[in-house]
Order: sequence, then structure tokens, then C-alpha cells
Amino acid sequence: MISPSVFQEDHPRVAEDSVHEADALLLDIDGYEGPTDVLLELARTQKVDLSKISILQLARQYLVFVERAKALNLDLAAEYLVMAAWLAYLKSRLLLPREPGGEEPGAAEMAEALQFQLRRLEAMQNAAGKLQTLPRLGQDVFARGMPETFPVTTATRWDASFYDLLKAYGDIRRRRENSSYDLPVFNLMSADEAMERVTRMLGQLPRTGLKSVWTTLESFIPEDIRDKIFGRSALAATLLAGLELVKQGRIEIRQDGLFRPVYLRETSERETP
Amino acid sequence: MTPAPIRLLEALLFAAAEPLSVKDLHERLPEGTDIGAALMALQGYYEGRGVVLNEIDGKWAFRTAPDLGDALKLEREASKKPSRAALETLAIVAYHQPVTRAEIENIRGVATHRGTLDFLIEAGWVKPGRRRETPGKPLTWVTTTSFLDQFCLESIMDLPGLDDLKASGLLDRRPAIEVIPSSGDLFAPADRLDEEETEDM
Amino acid sequence: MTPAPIRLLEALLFAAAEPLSVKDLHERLPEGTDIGAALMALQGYYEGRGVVLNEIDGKWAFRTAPDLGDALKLEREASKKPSRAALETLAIVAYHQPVTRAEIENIRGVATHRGTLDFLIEAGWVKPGRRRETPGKPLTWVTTTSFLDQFCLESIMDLPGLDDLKASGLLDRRPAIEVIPSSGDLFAPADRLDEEETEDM
Repeated sequence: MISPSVFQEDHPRVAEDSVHEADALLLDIDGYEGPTDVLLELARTQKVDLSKISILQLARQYLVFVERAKALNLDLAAEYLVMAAWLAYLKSRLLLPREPGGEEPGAAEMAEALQFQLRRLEAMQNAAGKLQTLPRLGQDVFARGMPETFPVTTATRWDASFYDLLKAYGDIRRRRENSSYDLPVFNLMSADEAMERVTRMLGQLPRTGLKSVWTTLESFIPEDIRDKIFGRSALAATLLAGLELVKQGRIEIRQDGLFRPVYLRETSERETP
Repeated sequence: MTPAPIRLLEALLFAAAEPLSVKDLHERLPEGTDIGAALMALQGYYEGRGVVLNEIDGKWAFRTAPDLGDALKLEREASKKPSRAALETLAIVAYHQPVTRAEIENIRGVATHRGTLDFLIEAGWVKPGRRRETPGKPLTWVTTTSFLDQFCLESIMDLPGLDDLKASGLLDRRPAIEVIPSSGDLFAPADRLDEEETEDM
Repeated sequence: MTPAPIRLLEALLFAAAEPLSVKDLHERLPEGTDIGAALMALQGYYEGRGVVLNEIDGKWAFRTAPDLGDALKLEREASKKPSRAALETLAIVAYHQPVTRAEIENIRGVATHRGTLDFLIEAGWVKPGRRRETPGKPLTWVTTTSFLDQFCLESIMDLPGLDDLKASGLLDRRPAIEVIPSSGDLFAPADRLDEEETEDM
């Protein structure tokens, strides 16, 4: 048997906790401002001063986070994966002895840079919090409620902000771009298309008496769809077509529970052409 | 330090958007405040100052002292917003200067109303630059120092570039796919076109 | 009777809702007025009162005393609440200014979404500063006087915790780690627009 210490890295004792943390973060992934923000939150769970944080542990926590996302089939934005790759690299560098004469940046320097990044972001998040606690004009402190204005001898005071100016320019540029702008074309299955397809296929189903056999919704969707968006739109459009046919009393639809397959069957007398 | 109710009264009258009646003040000051006495005391503070506490029709308000009117050329006047056409023209001059009138029209895609440039000149934001060394020697237009003042810019070099505008969301308002179902953004800007046709000054 | 120039100064400042610069005051006060001394005298009159004379970024304005906020019970201005991203960006601009967009993105570790900077520009809190004298001459961003006025600060030196942050070296704007695909280093999104279009799919 191999001594466990050799593979200590592969069996981190924090695994259970990390999975828990990772899931909590993944639940609220929209609430985070990117991977650095997530890292900062993970670092906070170590409950030590950021200058004493274990970068190795932090890298593990983050990699667990990304692994969990993959296990749960969640799409993480590319930036999260880039960070994972960087941390995996950092982790390996921290664990392996430094190659003599290597030109790559030292692992210690990388870890220090990461730590600085986190401390700086934390400082700015705290600063944002402090800004919010300052008294605010119009909320705690008030300006003159009935201002009287003194026109300069030459002209009226023009109320045009810098934003107005930029926006005006942005509008012009946009107008010009729009004149030659084509709407992006998305390859989607339309409801009509799905309706046509479902009606045609229903007619070919084996029947018992007045009713056809129960058939899953998925079997009405074209096979071999590579385009994810098209696949989703096909599913949605087919379901929509199904519901419309139910409304018309031509089919029945059934689902035995949440996330279980949806079945359709034809019920009406087949129309004789 | 001035007694608390008088401080509060002073702040209230200062910040109020309209003259306040004794009843209004009653509701806002601590219970038991002798409002009459407080108003008298406050009026006393401002005796002979640049600001006076006036009673008009049973309501109270601070006003600048009437005898200062001449010295201050005090006038009540709301500030005005330049028209959209004027702002757009100004923006083009700012970004493309020196620029001729024909070029401005070309960039805006709309003929420029005579009054638009006149307005910008009168406001002191735009002035004539050198004549272009091309046939017809057209006059070019440039922005002035007072333009920089108005928009708190130190130099014309400090205008955000196209990439900055893009990144801050000012340039590109193309609907992203996620807004299609929820808002009508995609088909809405019909009203924007109407707006452009009328070049009001 | 208070001396005439101080009365005029008081009337001018009292009447204005926006802070006035010494230059503004110069234009409107009689020639030869010692504006500095007059301001000091006026500020003295209002010491401890319900309304106080504040200096904001070298400009002057009367404001209600900050301790009266709760007691005033005035209608609060319904202001659009900044998003977390906007507040964080505002803090970074305030503490690190002048700061380029790439630097903001690096500090936050994310690309700036549309709507973040333009919210801050629209609110009048942030404006472009000078271009940085580095390759590409990137535009920098700084806070405005109106930001200071809005957050009741006399100058950016009064930002909470500024000295501590400086001392701890955390106000270094240089990129710490280069894994952020923000400024186009990594994926070189020459075409950031495409990226935004597809990001939510």
C-alpha cells in the first residue's frame, strides 16, 4: 500500500467542506463579480487575515468550485476556467520543487501577486461600503430648496452635462452603424414548423382503437441536432405545438412528475382526406 | 451653539422647495416647540444680512435681501437644455474638429438647420477655425475654451475615444439576445426617428 | 449691518443650489473684494447653525448641517440606486484616480459591463481625466466635484480610510495577476461586441 502522505494533495481533508462552499457559491453565481470575487469569498471562509491566507488551500477550494460546476453541468463563463487553469498551474508550482535556472516567475511571487489582488479588491469593496455610509446630498444633507439664479451678463446658463454630449455623439455613431446593421440570424425552430412536424408524425404513429400509443416529446424532435440553441428552440416549439393540439382536442399529453418525460398521444378520429 | 429647534427650523426653511406655513412647521418640528418664538429668533439672526426670512401670506421662506437685487442682477430663470440637434452638432465639432458644415451634415445624416450653428456660436462653445485648403475654401469649425469649461474638460484630448464610448455602453445599444422576450427594445426605437425629424431649437 | 461684500456673498451662495467657485464669486462681487476673508467671516457666522457653509473641491455652498438629516424628515430624492458593480467601480475611481478602464478591470478582475461606467457618468460622478502618457494613450477616469458634493466630502483627501489604504500600499493600480480576460490580454477580444452578444446563451 502506498503511504497516504504521498498523495496527500489528492485527498485534501477539506474536500467535504469545500464541496459545500462551492455549491453555496454556485447557487448564487450571478451575485458574484467574476472569478476574483469568488476567490475572495472563498478566502473569507478561511477566516484568517488575507495576508496570512493559505494560497494552496485557496487554489484547492477554487478548483473544487469549478469541478462542482462541471459535475452539476453548469456552464461557467470562460474567465472562471482561465482562473482555474492559472490556479492549477500555481498549485503545481507551489507543490513541486523549483527547477533550477527556470525563467518562469517563481511560485512564491505568483502567490504573492494573487494575495495582493485579493487584498486590493477587498479594500475596494470595503471602500464602496464606506462610501455608502457617507451622508448623502438629498438624503441627509440638503441644498437650497428654492434656488434663485443669477444670469451671467452674456448668456443663459445652459443645462448640458458631459453625459448629454457623449450620448449625443453615441447616438449619431449608432445611427450610422444601424443603417448597415443586420440583425443577428438565429437558427431557431418556429412554432409553425414544429406544428407541421408533430401533426405529420402523429399520423404515422401505431394506433390502438381511437388512440395512438404514448410517445415521448423528444421523439418528435429532429435527431442529430448539433446546435444547442436550435435544440432548445426545437424542444420549446414542439412542446408548444403539443399544447396547441391538446387545446384543439386532437391529442392528450402526460407527464408523471417534475422533470419526467412528457408523452403525447393522438386521440381524435383520423381525418379522412 | 444655536438652540436645537431653531437650527432645525433654519435647515427646514433653507431646504424647503416652497414657503412653509406654521402648520407645516408644526408637523416637522419636535412637539412643544414654540414656533412663533423660534421664527422671531431666526428672523432676528438674519436682520441686516444678505438673506432675510420673509413672511408671505402666512408662509415663511428665506429670500435674498431685496436691496441686493440690483447688485446681483437677480433674476428668476430656469436653465435651459440645448436642443438635441445642437448637442449632436456640438458633439461632432468636438470630435471631428476642425470640421466643415458639409462634413457635419454628412456625419449627422441630416441637413443642419441654420440656427443650430448660430446657437452654438452664441453660447460661446463653437467658433470658426481656419479655412480648408480645398476648392471653395470652406470654413471649418472648432470648439472654444468655454466649451471645455462647460463640460469640465481640461483639453480636447480628454474626450473619450470610440473604444471608451463603446466600453462604457454609450455607443452600442444593440439589443442583446436576452432582452428580446422581455422588453420591446428591438422594435421600439421608432419614436426616436420621429424625434430626429423635428429640429427644434 | 453686516459689511456689504459679505452680504452680497451670503446672498449669492444662499441662492445657489450648486457650489460656486471663487472665480464665479469674483465675477459677481465688487472689484477688490477679499473673497477669502469674506468666506471665512461668513463661515464663522454659520458655525453651529442649522445651515453651514461648506467647501467642496475649492467651491463653496450652503448645506443643511449633516447632524440634522434624520430630524429634517424632508422628502428624500428618489435616486437610482447604484448596482454593486457601479459602486465598486466608483470606489476604485475615487481611490485610485486617475485610473484607466483597463486598470479598473484588472483591480476588479472582471471586464466592465456596459451600464457601469455610463451610470456613473450619467450620475455626474465620474468624468474623463487626462490621457495617460503611455503607449496607446489610454483615457483615465476621475471623480467630479458633484461626486464630492453628493457624498458630502470636501476633497478626495477626505475619502474614508484613504490614509490607511495608502500606507498599506493597496492603492497600487498596477496589475497584480494577469489572468483577467478584461483588457483583451488573454483572448484578445478585438471585437468585444461579439463577446457581449453571446455571453448569456
